[in-house]
Amino acid sequence: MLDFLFGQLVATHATFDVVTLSDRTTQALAEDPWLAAGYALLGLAGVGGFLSLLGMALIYVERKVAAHFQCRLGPMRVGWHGMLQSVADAIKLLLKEDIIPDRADRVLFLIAPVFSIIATTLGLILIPMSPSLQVVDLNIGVIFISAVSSFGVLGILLAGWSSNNKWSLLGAMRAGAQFISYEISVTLSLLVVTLFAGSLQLSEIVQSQQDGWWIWRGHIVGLVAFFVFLIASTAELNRPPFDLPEAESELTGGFHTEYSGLRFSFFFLAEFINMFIASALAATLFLGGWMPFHIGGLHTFNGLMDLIPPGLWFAGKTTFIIFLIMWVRWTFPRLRVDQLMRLEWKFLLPVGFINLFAAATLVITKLYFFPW
Amino acid sequence: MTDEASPDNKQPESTPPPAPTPKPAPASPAPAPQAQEEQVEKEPELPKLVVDVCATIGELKPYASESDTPAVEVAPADLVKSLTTLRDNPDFAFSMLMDHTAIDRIDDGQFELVYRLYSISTLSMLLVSTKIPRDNPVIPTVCEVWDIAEWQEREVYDLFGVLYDNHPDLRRVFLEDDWKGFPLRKDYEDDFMLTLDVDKLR
Amino acid sequence: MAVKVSTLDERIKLTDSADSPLDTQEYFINMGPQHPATHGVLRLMLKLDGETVREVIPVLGYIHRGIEKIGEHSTYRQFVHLTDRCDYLSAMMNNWAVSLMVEKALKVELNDRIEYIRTIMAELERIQSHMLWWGVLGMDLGAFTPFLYGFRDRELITDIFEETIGCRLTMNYIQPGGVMDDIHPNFVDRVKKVIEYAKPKIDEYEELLSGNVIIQERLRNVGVLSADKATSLGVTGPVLRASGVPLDLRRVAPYGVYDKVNFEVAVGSVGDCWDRYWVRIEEIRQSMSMIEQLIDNIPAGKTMLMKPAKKTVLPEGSHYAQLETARGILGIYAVSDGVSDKPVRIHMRSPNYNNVWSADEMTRDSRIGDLVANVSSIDIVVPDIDR
Amino acid sequence: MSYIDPKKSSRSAIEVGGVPVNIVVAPRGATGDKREGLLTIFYKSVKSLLTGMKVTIGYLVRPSTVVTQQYPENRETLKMFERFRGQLRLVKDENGYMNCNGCDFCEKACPNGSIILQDRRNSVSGKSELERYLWRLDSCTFCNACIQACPHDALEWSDGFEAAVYDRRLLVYTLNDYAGPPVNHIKRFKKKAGTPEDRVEELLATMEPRHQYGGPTPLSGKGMPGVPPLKTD
Amino acid sequence: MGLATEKAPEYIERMPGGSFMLTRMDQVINLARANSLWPLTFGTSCCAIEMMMATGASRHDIARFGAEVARPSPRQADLIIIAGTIVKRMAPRLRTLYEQMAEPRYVIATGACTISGGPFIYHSYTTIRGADEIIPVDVYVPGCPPRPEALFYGLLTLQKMIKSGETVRKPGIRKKPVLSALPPDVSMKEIEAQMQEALEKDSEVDVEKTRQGLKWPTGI
Repeated sequence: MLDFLFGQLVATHATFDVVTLSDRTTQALAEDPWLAAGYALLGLAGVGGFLSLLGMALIYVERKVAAHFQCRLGPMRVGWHGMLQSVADAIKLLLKEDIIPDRADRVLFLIAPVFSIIATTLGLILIPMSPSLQVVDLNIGVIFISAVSSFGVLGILLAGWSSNNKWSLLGAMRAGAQFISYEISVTLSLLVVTLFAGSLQLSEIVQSQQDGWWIWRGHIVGLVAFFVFLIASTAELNRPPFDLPEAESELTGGFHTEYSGLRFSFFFLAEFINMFIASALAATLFLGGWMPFHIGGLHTFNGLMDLIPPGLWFAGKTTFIIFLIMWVRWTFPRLRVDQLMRLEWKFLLPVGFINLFAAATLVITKLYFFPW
Repeated sequence: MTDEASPDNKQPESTPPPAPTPKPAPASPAPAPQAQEEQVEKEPELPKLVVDVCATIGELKPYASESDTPAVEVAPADLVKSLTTLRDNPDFAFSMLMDHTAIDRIDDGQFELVYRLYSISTLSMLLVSTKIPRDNPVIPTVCEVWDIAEWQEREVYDLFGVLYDNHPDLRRVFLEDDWKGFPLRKDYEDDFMLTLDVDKLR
Repeated sequence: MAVKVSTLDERIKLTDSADSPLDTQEYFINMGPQHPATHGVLRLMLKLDGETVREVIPVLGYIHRGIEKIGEHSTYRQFVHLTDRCDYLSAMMNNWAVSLMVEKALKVELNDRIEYIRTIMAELERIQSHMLWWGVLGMDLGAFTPFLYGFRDRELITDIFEETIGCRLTMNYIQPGGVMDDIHPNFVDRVKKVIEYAKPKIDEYEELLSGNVIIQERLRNVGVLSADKATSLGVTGPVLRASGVPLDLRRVAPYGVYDKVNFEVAVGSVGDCWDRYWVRIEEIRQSMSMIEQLIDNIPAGKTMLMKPAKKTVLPEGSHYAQLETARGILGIYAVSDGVSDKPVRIHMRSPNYNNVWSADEMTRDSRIGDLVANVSSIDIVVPDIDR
Repeated sequence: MSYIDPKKSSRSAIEVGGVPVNIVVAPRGATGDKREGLLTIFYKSVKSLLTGMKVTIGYLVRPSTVVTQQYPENRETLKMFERFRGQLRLVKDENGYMNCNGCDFCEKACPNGSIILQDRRNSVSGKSELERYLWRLDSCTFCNACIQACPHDALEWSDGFEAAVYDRRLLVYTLNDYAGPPVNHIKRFKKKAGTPEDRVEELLATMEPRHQYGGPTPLSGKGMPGVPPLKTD
Repeated sequence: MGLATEKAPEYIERMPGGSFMLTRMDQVINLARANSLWPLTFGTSCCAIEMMMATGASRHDIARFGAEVARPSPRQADLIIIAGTIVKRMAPRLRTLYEQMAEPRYVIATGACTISGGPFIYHSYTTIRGADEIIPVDVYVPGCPPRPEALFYGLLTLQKMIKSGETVRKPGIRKKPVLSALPPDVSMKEIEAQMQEALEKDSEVDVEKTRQGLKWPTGI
């Protein structure tokens, strides 16, 4: 069972074997159906538990980090240094009265948060956290993630529409416009990496970085794509400085203004899980995912790096990007809605396109391999 | 002011039970003596600004009562015209309507409306006062002269019930639209309002 | 009666102009009275066309407490403590305005100690007010951290107040005839320490917000108020100065000891949010330099020249005094009958009441986000508008 | 589109209404010929963003900058300023006698009737004295007017700020521990020539204890027309 | 959601011997609620600044209590800290805000204006004399404005109340009688008499008895 955490540690870095949970299930199905059922159950429970635990942890971390950015302490009184603060919040939200406004469109109002959380969960199962910690490894992984994350905005739109509140509607419309715009940039920067790696499968993209991560192996192109991805996906996440759909000082909470209790917590949770997915994706595509820090050719060095388990590499990289996003959030003011659009259509989109062409050129000329 | 007759010098222990008076009690309605003397001295001389303004604009007269700023009076009918001149005349250039409010002179049956003009170029201030009857409080608006007048007049309407002719948007500003009465009038009555009567509290 | 009185419902009626199906329809939306961006209970009716604000109609009165009516039933000394509750961020200056009015009317000559203390206190109050405004502006524009930095530094100034006065916000300190208490023995040291601490912090503010390109984009050429329009709208204070009119009563009509200190009046050139922003930041610096000039030279003397328990009767007639608060010119207008120790009429010419109406002029045909920036850059305190 | 350097303000001296005024004019972005190129602006913009991030990370990595005081935990060490206006109390001497003789000055000075005094005539000395000193903490504005007006230094502030309660009526305090003569009445009565000891005893016997929460709220609102009442249990 | 917790105590009583877990559960729920009070961003005047000092400012930092998540929408808030004067025009809005909140909801009234009308009790034609005439108030924090520490003490008082089982309160129903919100068959006078009685009972002291254990010395 240890290989779940460490992968199959081998001396030469070239042979990480990718075994996903779905693979295990399929294999086991032939031999022992009970084992297969066990794996499937493990996957379900794992994803569900991971989802809520991760959400609570991220919320706690965000509150603590924000507090220390601001010279204060943050939650201190529930558990040691407020560790259980998120638990208290979760219990409270769970047991809070559930209000459905009188004039709201009842059905849509009820399913909107479920949309959000489902989209999030679907994204989560594709992330390769270590060679053997991945639920499904689709061969069109990148496209799939991109597709299901767009699904989430449907939830937001529905929430805004069904609340029968002008602020909510305004927020939802903003979210829709923002999401559609920035999705282009995200896809463009994803394409750069798929061009480099020659695959849409996330595990293969990770494998392709065994001589170096795309962020530096792709010359400037990889770096630019990384930053474009980071900016655009922050915008997709509705995180400050792009939090216009829920801008507190403008729209009093935007699309989720009318939501209370558990349903509100779905949105809350989805927001933080989405942040994790975006960070994990950035880490996977540009920073090598679970792939240790390798420099092509330096076998001793690479071997040393392999001693650190891939799961830790993944966690470290993701944490770093999450921290980056939080850091940006607690520093910058928000953009105005037209500036947001201008940033996308006049800056990020041209940059993305040029970058894609440059990437294509690099791939054709094989310059990107950069072997030293 | 001086410090004579401080309560410290009295013997407050000997206060009578019902309502001990705090001090030698100027129960007689008389203002402080110094102030009275100064008023007598001040009255004859008029500030230069008032003289100038009255000389230029015929409708204006020096202010009849006491004021610490240069003040003039005008009839309601001439108000807009003279205020426009005061604003446009480069000698005065009262480009700012600092303040506009009303005083309820209930004994005279009049509202006194006060326009406080301020000139940024000469840094002088002029008080223009006009009086309208209490039972028919209508006066032309000066919205055309200064933009802010629109809202200052709305405030006066809200609290005093002065009606402004030709005002573009005359409605209450602080109180609800269906509020009865005008609270800053002296004869305003309200069940909701409580009066502080120290003796009654016991 | 020929004069027509309208109501709010009539005012917000939409003109149905959607003739062709391609026309967009305007709609009204309510911002406030409970809204994070309206700084209390200001209510703004917005006529929107999509995201574009066509008209802003401030609806006031959600904290109208009838202070002028209460003032007619209280003595001047009691009225001072009511002014604390109007513009609570310029409480010192409000107190000072009433005191100034009473002292002018009674021709009380104050000694230098009182004037020095008052000036230093007022400038400290101005600094803390601007610091708070800076933080709140950051929060309104979506940056939460400046809010806390502003509050963190402001807290040190409230400590100064608390040490000398015992209160942090509504102090009732400057009284007709002097100040309530003499300054605390630690006062001078503490003020010096705070100024020393706060100076680099202002640079840090600039690094964090002023220099930030997003803030500049959010503020520049947003909510332009021309000098003519500003004068006609009667706005005062930093808002007027940002439009390029260097009207600062501290300089042009000095009271207190402002004629003994050197300082520069910060003005803008365009009258947009950026100018208003920068003017306030510069005013913090100027206030600090003023305090530095004054703090070592506080002369000795009595701190209260009028007996508090003595009946204060103003001479008959109208009395007016004005001064520059953190938000503009505050005028106290009192009419006395010469007999009673209570005024016949007392009126506050509050800077915020005049300033708030410029929001419409600034915001027309811009975005909701700009509205938030505009309202924030006017720096309103709602209880002072409503009184 | 340009970048404004907030430090680049310009200074000049002008005259307003005959008064010389030194002004500082707010910086604006470079325009016209001095306009910067796009790359310069981009560079400056990115730099400005990074500067901001440097400031915030500076606080994160230095835990010593945390200024938080943890109130309930630091309760033992928490010290208010000596002039802090926490709660009003009557000054008592070391024997527990108060200075206040119920002279009413504070009640008159109070702007909103937060102080309500009842006095009575002492049956022994025949002097007026305090019966009950009601202080409405629920409406007190801590304006210090009472203390300022008091001719006997009978009032002072204490630093207790923990006064939160579940019921508003508990915020009406009786400040005096007893109803009876103040300390200087007693002193004077004793000094009066030929006062026998039992007369003093008799005077002291007129003192009656008073409980802290001493009276009904003297004022209760009348509700508000237009707002329907809430249901009660 | 609200329904389940409202019904919970009844189940507990019906379960012979099995109530332990649910009571424990109840305690946990109360603890969670007490430690996760998200306030509504609502402030009308001066007290709001001190409230912001408490909630926002780093020096005091209400985040330690888990209460820094100020929600602009009443739907997601648990707690209104009424900070500042409530006037007639605002009162219906305050009621609306309260009604929009989801149960369980708590109210803290800070400052003199909110508790009683403060400096504006007399001669004011708009000020409501006490926010408890509009909505039920759980904790009163006096002061003008109260220090942040005083507000924290109020918050702790509220937490104490929640922990001791105030979780189950029917929506819209207030516990304490307030003069304006009388049931139809009770007259104002009765309530006043009750109050008088209660308070007099509270302050009733046996003079003779107290004199025997005299606090102050008889000699001087």
